[in-house]
Amino acid sequence: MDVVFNQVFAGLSFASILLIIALGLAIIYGTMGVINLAHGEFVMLGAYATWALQSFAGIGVVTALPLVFVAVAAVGWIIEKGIVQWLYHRPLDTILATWGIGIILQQAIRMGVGAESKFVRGPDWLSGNIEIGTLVMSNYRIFVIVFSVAVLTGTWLLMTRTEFGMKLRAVIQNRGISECYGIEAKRVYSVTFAYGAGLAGIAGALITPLFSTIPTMGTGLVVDAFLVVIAGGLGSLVGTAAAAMLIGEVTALFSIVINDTLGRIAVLAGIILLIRFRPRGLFPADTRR
Amino acid sequence: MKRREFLGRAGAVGTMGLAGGLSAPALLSGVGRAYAAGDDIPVGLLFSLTGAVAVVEHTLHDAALMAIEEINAAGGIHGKQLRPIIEDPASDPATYADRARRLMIRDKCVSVFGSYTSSSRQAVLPVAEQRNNLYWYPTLYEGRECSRNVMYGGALANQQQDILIPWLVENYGPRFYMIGNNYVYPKEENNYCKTLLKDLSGEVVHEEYVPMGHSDFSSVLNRIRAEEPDVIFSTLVGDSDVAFARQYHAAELNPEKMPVVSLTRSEIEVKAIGGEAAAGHFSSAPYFMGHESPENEKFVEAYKARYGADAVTHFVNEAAYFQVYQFKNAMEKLDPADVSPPNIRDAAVGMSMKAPQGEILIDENLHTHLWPKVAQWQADGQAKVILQSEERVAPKPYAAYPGQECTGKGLVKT
Amino acid sequence: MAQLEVRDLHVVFGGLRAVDGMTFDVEKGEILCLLGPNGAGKSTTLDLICGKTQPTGGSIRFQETEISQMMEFQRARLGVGRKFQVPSVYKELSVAENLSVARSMKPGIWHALTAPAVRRSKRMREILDLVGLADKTEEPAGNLSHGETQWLEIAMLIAQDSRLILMDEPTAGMTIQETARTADIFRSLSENHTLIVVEHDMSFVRTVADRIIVMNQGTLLAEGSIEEIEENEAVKTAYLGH
Amino acid sequence: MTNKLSYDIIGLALFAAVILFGVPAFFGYDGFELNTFSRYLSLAIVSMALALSWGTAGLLNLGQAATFGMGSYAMAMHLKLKASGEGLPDFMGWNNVETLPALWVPFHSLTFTLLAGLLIPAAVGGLIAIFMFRARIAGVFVAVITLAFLVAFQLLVIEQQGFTGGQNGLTGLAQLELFGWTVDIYATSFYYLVGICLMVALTVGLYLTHSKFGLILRAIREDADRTRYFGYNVANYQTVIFCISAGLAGWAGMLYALVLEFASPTYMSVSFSLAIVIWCAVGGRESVLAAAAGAILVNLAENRLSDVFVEGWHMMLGVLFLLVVMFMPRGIYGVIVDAGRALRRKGGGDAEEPAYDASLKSKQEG
Repeated sequence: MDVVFNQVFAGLSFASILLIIALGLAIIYGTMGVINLAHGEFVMLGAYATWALQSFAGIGVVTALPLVFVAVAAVGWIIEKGIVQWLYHRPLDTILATWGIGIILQQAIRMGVGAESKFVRGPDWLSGNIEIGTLVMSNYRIFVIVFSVAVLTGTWLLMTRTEFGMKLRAVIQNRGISECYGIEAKRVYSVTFAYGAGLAGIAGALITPLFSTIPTMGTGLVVDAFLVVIAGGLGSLVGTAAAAMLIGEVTALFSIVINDTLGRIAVLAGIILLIRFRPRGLFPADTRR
Repeated sequence: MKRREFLGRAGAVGTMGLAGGLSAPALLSGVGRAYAAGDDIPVGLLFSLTGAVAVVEHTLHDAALMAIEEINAAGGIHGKQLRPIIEDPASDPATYADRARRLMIRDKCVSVFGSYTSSSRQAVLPVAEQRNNLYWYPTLYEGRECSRNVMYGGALANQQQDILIPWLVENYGPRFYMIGNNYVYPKEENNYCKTLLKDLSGEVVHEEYVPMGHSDFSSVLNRIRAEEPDVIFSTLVGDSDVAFARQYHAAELNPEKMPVVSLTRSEIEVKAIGGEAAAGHFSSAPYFMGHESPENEKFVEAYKARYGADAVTHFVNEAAYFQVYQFKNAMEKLDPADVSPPNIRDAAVGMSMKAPQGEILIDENLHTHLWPKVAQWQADGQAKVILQSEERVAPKPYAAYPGQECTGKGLVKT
Repeated sequence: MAQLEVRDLHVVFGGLRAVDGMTFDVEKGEILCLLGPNGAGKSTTLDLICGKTQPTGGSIRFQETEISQMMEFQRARLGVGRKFQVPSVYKELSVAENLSVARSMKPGIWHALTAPAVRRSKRMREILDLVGLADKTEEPAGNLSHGETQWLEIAMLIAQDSRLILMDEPTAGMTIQETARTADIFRSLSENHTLIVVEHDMSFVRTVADRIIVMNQGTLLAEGSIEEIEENEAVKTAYLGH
Repeated sequence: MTNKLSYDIIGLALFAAVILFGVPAFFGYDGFELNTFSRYLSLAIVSMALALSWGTAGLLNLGQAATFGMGSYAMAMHLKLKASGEGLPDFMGWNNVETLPALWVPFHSLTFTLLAGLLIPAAVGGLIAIFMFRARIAGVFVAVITLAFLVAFQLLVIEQQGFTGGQNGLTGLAQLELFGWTVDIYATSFYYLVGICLMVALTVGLYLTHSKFGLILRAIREDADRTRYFGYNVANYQTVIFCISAGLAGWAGMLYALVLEFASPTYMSVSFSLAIVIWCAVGGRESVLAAAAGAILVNLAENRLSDVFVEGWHMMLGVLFLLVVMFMPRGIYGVIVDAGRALRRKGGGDAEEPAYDASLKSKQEG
């Protein structure tokens, strides 16, 4: 029974990481319909940015977060301006183009920084665990969970309470009409893409102390994050959060009932079925695209 | 069809590999030439310089190349220089097969040195056997193979575990938790460990395999907490091992109570893990960088001089290094007119030499007699050897399977 | 027996009763025009008949077969053809290819696997002559002018040879001459085909309609000949806003 | 149309001449070079198979590698059984499998194997297709579902070591015996075997694209709903092309396993699957000939350039691919078609053929 509680926590921890990655992806996909296969590489860039800040400037992971966000968002902005914006009318081709971007980013890191795993220290003040009976929770993981909820809330506020959010939703509803009202859809798209990339960067910064920092670290995560987005429903933040939770917990629980691999296969199969029978996801947003 | 003959470390230079291409003096074309009938001796280097296993294989490449250049600097073999032909199989089995063909068929190499993973060796094997060439494989592996075309330089299960397991049971206890990546090496090592544990009345409290590259070990650590084993017996490789070690450390589990004992963790993984997180855990291997011997001192010094002060040597690149010397010794025994892969193989059998780990010997089954050691990792990223086998241990590729033996005539079933 | 019998047809979209109890018959060879203000449910009625939308209640019988639960392609095979409001030809395909797709007497895969992409038949020639596209057969439809695109679409309907053709504003964007020519074609079509047409252009309706149904808020408001409708008080109130 | 058909026939003839006569002569019938080339030819088959579903029907199948892998495993299973004689394949013993799994038994038969390598992938492709297309899943969702299927399938193959050899795949295979002829993969005859397989596949592909079936698929690619109102059962059409494409991929996989003498789960990796997409896109997805040529060209370039630009090669591939997607969405084929048209316009003026520029705007998913 103890294992079950610990697994629930592990699932929550995995879900929180998935959530931050998926949020950026969900916003990009929900707004522009772009399947961004380079998203995993944005996560990777975030991790490397954190590593660079720590090893060359002595900045800790938590302090680095805003800097990493800005840095990766800038990369995202450039990529949107230079490449992605020309492909909005060809959604299938964005899959291919962003895959190409992913290869290039990975290779750039490999050639510039090296292929070997980099070491990033977690913050000292978050080391250690909280123990409640047999339940052991790592402080750092708790921090990641809290932080992901904060990011979710922040994004929600941004979407619903700010002028930018209003414009964004207007563009999602109907690009043509929004432009008639003087909203520059192109600008909104660029900012949104950059914001999504920035969130991926933050995710990368948060996971480096836990995982190994290597050029391919994002590739595996992006498939999972994608399934989260699609399972959650287009452009629905609540859906994305719920799907991340669901997938995180189901993966964690399956992994004790069967094993990690079969658990993952079962989750993948479940999501395929979900897409088949609820193509608009768990919580479809009330938008007609 | 210009070919890069002599690459140096182009791959590691980090900038465009263009430098490698330009530094290639186009020597003679190898097509249509008999083995080593020319002015030099073509040998293939088949280590991934790019892709997932490049981090490890590049160090093997470096060590092998260093040995080749040392030999050339000392005048070559029978006055002929070794000509390394470098191919990059990019960590992909299909590319290994393709590049191995280039080396063995097109370039007519007398031997090819290469690769780290089992799957890449398997990919090279068909062409090595079909062309009766010789593949020098420096990595520890799962055994149960008895090819006459592969020279195995790494440790086998019996060479890694025979002294290790009794010592662990005695010092830490009999309850083992087995964790490994999901492929043949971990399964075979665990099979062998289980036969040893049976005699020592140890038990396996849990055995599990995670996919290659798996990096979230929360569930595993939860189970470890619940089971409270005496020893965590790890055959995780590469990035999975790094992630596991980090998360073990972050979870504040105690290496004094539940040490992770790894068959695969070397200096190179510890460098990525960070010394602090690796400290207190154990590895079992025939070689560690900190091993004290004159040969090793020389090896480490030369390696650092060549590849930088923070470069590390480890139990696989040590083998990649000494295998080139084994090749040289065998070649020297042969009349230059008789050079052919099978003759090199036959000349190498029974030959002994002083390697950095100690004096080693090539068995007639083409595996190597080695010096098993157990070491504990220190916070500075180095291993301290705390247990060393008193005698050289013979390789038994079928140790876990009574009734089968690999001999000089191939596999014999008794 | 009427060719098409619609009985008490309903569809609800998220609380909105888009079509609310429509009942009408269409006789073979008839041209029926559907009129009504925007949002009256005219296009939705066509959608329900051709299968684009599934009804929430009621029945649709075409040639004595209940079709309201069938898939679109099954209805099409029975002889229900549809032309949409937005011109929908295949822009990437040539004119001849468009017609070949439309000519779907044998829509099965086996036939498709054994037939060439375009078979130049006499009938095809006739249709192309009729709509004046005979010299543009190899042209991709995307390169046609707006008017030509409309003609191509009508040609495709003729090629499809459906017994019942549902049309949504076929003359939208046409010049007066083109509209007149369309009216002629419709007249000639009605010899072998039944047409239901949603149209706003009253002069066009006057020329072609055998019968008119006026819809309002999803229900049938009035039904009859053009004269009867023009006299109808309820129509005047609802439609003309008096 | 007839014009297009005659161009394609000329193209096929040229292609056949180059592959069957030009290449062997150029390499002086050298066994090693032809062996390398036969690898490209088998990859050309899987690339042209993708062009059928992606280029013709607009269904981007990112799981093409899964069906390719199935074919390669089918062939490898037969050869592994042959190599094991009366006993069990060695890796089964390592995984404590005691009796030959039922799944393996029929692969003793060569006839069964050859059929299975074609039909099992086709059936699996068909099942996925029915599953997706009955629910009218289209556009990016097809890509995502097939990608997820690929990931799950590869995980399963690696996980089930006792049946599949796991990470290492199936190695230590026997040589194929085809009607008493022992296949030597370094022989010129083997090269011709693969070359002829490619030509047959291309002929099938060209036949399909020029039939009414191909026309209906292009109509579906452009507007699936409209096509339904003409009475075509769109889901069936999509399913059939998915089946054919998967079957051809399986056939290519069988040849590939022969050429490399092992089957590996890396044949089913995401990166391999996307590599197939790259070849197809570079050559030109609209034409099966161009897609096949794309596979050969990219692989040839990789072979020649990757050891000159060790690290840079991947970067170059990424950049090349990005440029193709952005500026040459119709691939090399598109460039040739446009150039040909420009030339004719300059020369004749009357034979003007309008541009298909809008042609690749895929429909946005609703």
